[in-house]
Amino acid sequence: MVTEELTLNIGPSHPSTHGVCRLLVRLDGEIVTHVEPIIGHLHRGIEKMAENRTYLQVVPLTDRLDYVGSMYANWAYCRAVERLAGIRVPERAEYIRVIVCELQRIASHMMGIGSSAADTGATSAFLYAFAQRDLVIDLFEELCGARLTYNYVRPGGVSFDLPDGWVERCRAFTAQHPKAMLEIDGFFFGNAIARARLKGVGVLDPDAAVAWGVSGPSARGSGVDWDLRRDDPYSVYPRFDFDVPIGSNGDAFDRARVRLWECIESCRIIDQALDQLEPGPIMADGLPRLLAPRPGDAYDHIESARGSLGVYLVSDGSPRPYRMKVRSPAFCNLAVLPLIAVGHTLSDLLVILGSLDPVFGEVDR
Amino acid sequence: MSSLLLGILWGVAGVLVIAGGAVIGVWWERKVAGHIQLRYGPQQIGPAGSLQMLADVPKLLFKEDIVPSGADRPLFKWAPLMAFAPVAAAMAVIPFAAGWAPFDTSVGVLFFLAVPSLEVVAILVAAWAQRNSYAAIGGLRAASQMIAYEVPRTLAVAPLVLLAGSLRPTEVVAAWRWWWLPLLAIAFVVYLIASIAEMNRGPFDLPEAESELVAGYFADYSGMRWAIFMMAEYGAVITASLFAAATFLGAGWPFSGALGVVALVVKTSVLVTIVMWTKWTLPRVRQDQLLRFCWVVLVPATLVQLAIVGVVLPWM
Amino acid sequence: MRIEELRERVCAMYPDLCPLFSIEFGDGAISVPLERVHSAAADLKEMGFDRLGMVTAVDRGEEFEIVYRLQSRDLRAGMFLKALVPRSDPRVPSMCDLWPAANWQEREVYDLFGIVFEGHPDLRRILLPDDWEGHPLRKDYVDERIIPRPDYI
Amino acid sequence: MDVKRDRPVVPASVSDGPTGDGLVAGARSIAKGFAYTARAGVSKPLTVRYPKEKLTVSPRWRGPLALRGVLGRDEIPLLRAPSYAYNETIDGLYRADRLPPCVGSCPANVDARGQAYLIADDRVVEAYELVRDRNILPGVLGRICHHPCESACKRNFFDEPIAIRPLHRFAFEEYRKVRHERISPFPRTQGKSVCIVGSGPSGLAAAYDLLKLGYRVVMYERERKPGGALNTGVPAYRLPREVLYEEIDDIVGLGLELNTGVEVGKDVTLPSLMREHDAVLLAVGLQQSRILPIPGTDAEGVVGALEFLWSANFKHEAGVRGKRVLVIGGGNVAVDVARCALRVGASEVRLACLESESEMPCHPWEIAEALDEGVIAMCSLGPEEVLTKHDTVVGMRMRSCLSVFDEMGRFAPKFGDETTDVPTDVVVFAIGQAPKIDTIVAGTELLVSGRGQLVVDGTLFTTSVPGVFACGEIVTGPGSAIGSIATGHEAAVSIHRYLQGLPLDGDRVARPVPVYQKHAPADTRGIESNRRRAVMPMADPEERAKDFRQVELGLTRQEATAEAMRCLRCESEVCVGCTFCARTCPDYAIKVERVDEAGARCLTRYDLDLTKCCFCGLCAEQCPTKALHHTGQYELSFWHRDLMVFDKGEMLRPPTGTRATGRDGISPPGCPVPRREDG
Repeated sequence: MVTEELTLNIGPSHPSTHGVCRLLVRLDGEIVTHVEPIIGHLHRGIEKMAENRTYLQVVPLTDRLDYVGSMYANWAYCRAVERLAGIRVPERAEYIRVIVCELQRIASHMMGIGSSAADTGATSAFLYAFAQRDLVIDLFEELCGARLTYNYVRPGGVSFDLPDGWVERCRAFTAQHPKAMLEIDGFFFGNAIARARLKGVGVLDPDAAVAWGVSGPSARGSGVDWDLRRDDPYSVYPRFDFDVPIGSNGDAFDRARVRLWECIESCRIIDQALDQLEPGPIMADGLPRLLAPRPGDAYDHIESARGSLGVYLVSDGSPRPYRMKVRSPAFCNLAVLPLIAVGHTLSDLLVILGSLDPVFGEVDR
Repeated sequence: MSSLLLGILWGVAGVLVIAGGAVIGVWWERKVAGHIQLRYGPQQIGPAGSLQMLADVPKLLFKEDIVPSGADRPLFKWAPLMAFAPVAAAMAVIPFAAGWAPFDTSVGVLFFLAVPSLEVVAILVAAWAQRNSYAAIGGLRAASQMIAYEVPRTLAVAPLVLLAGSLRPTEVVAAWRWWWLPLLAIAFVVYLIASIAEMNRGPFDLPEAESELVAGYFADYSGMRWAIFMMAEYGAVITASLFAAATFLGAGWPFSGALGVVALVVKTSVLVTIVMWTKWTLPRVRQDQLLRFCWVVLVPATLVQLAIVGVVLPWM
Repeated sequence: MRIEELRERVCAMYPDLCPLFSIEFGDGAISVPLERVHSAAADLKEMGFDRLGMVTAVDRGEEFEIVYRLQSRDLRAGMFLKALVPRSDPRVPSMCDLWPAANWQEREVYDLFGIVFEGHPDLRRILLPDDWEGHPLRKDYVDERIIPRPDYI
Repeated sequence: MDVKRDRPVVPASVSDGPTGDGLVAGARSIAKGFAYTARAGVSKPLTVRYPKEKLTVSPRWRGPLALRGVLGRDEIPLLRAPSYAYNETIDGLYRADRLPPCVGSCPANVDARGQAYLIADDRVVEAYELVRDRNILPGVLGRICHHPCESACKRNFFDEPIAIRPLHRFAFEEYRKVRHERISPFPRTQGKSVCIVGSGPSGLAAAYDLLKLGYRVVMYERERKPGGALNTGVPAYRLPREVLYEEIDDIVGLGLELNTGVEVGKDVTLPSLMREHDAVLLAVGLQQSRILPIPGTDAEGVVGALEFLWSANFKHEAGVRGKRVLVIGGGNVAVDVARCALRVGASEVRLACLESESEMPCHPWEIAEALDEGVIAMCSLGPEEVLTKHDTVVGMRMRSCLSVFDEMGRFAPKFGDETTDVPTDVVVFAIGQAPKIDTIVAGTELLVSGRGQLVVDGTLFTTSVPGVFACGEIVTGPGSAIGSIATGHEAAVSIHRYLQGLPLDGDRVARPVPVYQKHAPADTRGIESNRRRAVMPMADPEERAKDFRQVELGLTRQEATAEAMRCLRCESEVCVGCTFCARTCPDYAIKVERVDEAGARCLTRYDLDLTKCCFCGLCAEQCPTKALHHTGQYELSFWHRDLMVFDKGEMLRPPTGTRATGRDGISPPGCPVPRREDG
């Protein structure tokens, strides 16, 4: 029997490409024989734009990198600026940053788990995850007035102090969240169909994960025990006691479930941070509005919900960055897709893409 | 002449029942899905959003009827009706009460099993006519899935026929006794699962899997033609549930007369709700898992059921 | 690993390049001549830098500076590897044979800077459309669609 | 609920799910799924029912932009209140987040914003009188104040602070020309009289407030000229005495009965004053220099700072001509002594202090000026012994000091082993002052502590005897002139309440002390020179170190007006056209068309383009006056249908003109751009 390969363009506008990604797929029946992600549909040239803006003006741009986890890009950028300009961030601001970023991790992972569920057709599990995400977003709205692009972490600190009663509401959230996660765990990850769909799908070898620069939960699902919060500690993370969940099979199931357990661990970190939080300033003293760091280059990275998010800044001494480069984890993670998706069916391809949890604002920049 | 007129009348009535059922079904499904997902579902138009579909139907009617430029125009236009016709036809043989069906024929059960299967032709036609890769994949998935699930579905109905000793649906209803319920439990469950697969609903909605194929075999349909596909799907849900309620669950039992009709409607509604509940609970299976489930689980289960009935039969 | 320790190990490996190892803002960086960049990267990978975190370039006028960020889990350290590339003939050996991670990152640098990576398996534009003219992150890139900054800013 | 106890434990590997695989387990998991969705189906939904349950929006929600106020055309509120209600006004503003940082950080809450506004509006005399209400000696403080207001100025964020102190001085110079017309005695409406001992800044402040309230005020001063420490202590190169005497003359003109050359305790006694007057205020200050109890301090050539300054100021001769002088201490008084020593002819002046260079308690600009003039600073050295020969100073043994403060920030110096001998002829101790009140309180029941200090309530300024109050440095210890003035105001309020029979505290609002952060110098590169702070002209260091002429030469009228116009009028909700919003907008959504001429800060138009706005909120945060703010509209309309219509007056302007321009499209007063007739 002679068969002909079917070429299929998935995207750039498709329900399951998590943004505007185009997958050029060749199918033999339902089996994927070739896949090539074609990116750049959301390329806005943020790195070029940053060269034309002052250091403060770049912060809102970083919001728009990873729009599911704005706080991370804010923070990574601010850390690079602080390193470059030698700014010492007050302790309270560091704690607030940790708290909001762990909340952001929960919000972002809810998106990741939810999209894993939605890709397999479990729409309800998707919405159960999103209900939790909404609670986080409500906390953020109270904090900084925005629900998506926060512009909250600034060079030198954070833009607002915690409003009255926020700490209690945050504690109420972390109190109920692990339970909700365990329910989703039982409901979705325990479901026979979901397990059949996710297990053994898109297996990523740990060595390949390291070589391809995959980081974050996507790599930890493969058993790569690498978390910047623990292994290259920054900010006040050394003061917290938390575990890093690891998978062993490296399939879509492990990647998604690592995210789920990370949310529970994030709650632990948030509780400890709230316990240790003390009153104080939230912005570094004597910070000029027009930063002009001395010439040089600095790189700083943090563990975002997608992996190690780095910002490389070059200053020429003027008030504007000479060059800004964002090392986006989603970009590096996505590159591994052809490696792990070929040989699976079309249905699995989208599950695998979803399990890498790319956000195309960050991939394309 | 009068029988022809009566036939046309029954036909119109059947279409209206299916259309009305689809309208209510869509609203009900949205409410069920909403509450399962911690939402409210429609609630703006009418009490609890019950008139939502009255607003949606005119919208669909007035939408532009788009035919893709590369499509096979006649087939593209006729495919929705081809999908709808078998569902409407299947309505004809359903025994609404003991001894009464719109079209009471001696091979009614066979008719009910065979005619809705023709829908696969319509789906293939629609998929082919669109000249769309997604639709083609969806159509092919539908073909393999529907043909495969014919087998367990037919085998699940076979014990009924054995027990009743007749292929005439009204006689099946008349012969029904309450102890058939525990006896035919396996057949009932298999019938329900196979029917869900037959009507391409979650967790077996691979042909129209929205996260993979956007909308599958009706990806390029819009407006009323798309609505007819939806109507055919809801019609299939309703007819399959009606048939199950009438034959497996004893139609109007334990009542008779008007109360019996009410009981039938209630049973059907419960079955429809279970179908919806299933969709909003379970993830979608993959094509190979779907077929393996059919041959490895469902078909042996029906064979076991047949054996049980075979053991019981001499005692009757 | 502390940065001074790292510096000693790198210096032990490359005594001649030791003066080129600089520590700035708490990060180590070694600048090597372009022709040695690939062998240096291979040696550093041997030393334990198992991850290629980032490949990027900076427009330094007459030259491009190509910057590799290496990351090591075992050493718990990160460092820069830098080299200057002449603007007139921007050719750099590709790192794809050492780290597949370089694949897309080098495509991005090629796309935005026009630096050619020799030995790259699939050097095409990645972010911009294939028919795009110019390389936007070069400082001399002009595009009439870029709105000039208002004068009071 | 204890969360930590029932928190689940991370599995070693997440690969094993909650249930195993297999047909039975699979069926059970699916049944569990059905149970879960059924439970969710009957539970209360989480979403909000629109529109029955309206959503609330975070107060920090960033909506579209609106610009309030018209470039300098709106009157900004001047802080005017009777002295007894002033604190309340300030407190109210502070609570409403509407207190300008300069006012908040001034101990006496001088309305520096209003001063700048009035000077820019060419109402200099009014500005002087506004300032004098709180800072009773603007001309004096305009020369010597340590200006905490400037350290808090919001302009620090952007470039350099407003020159508030030089503006005080400028206002005085203008006022001086018309002062005879402006002074008339306050009407005496109260039948009671108050006696004030000491004519220093705190006493004068209390006198001014009490005169204004209608009391008779009698003041006694030991020296022949009034002014207290301003007269005896402050060197003349910083404060020409005629300025001080003129300003005190003005207060005398307002009704003060000033008796100079009368020493209380010797010429008159305190008990008799207490009998004569309804209340007595002790504002005697600190009269004694502290000298360390180390060997050799009784030798000839060891003097205290106050004595040294007194003779230097009045005799221009302190017996150090041609000699080497070593000043011990790192405060402002020590710097004054050192600079005076230069002026009275010392051949070499050294300054030795315990603190390191960055910790020196004196103001950085003071030590910088001293170093310019040739003073040699020796830091981190503690005095150990005065070296003497035949009872005459020949040098000083200094021990190195490792740290001055302990971890808690308390004064606890740690010394090293190293010692150095500094050869010198005169040692001046400028390590602080102490009160000397034994002769004054003789014959009264006033309590004096073991260390010779008067027992005073620090907030109400009452002493142990009803009707006797105290204020100034005798209460606070060595401090600034403006701090003393603040205590004078407070003491006057206490006296007023005492004389009116009101409870002394009661509903009285304590003086709020807002803490504003101090700023590092901003990057001023690329900032146009006409936006920079006016530079105070200074006398040449070589020349000025020779005599007691003034070092700071004062601003010209043009410079002062331009400087006043730099004021951002913080928290006034009036746009001043600083363009900081446009400068900070990352999307260039705020367009400013500006008339760019020398000295101009006149803007013609602000366009707020919401189609470009990304709602980052930076502009409104940057706005120093809070004139630019976010309105609660636009996206809110998605659920509040009644707000769907934009209020155009609040939001975007038509393309032909904006509210920021004003009705007639002209620029603010004082702007040297020709006005158009109509816009």
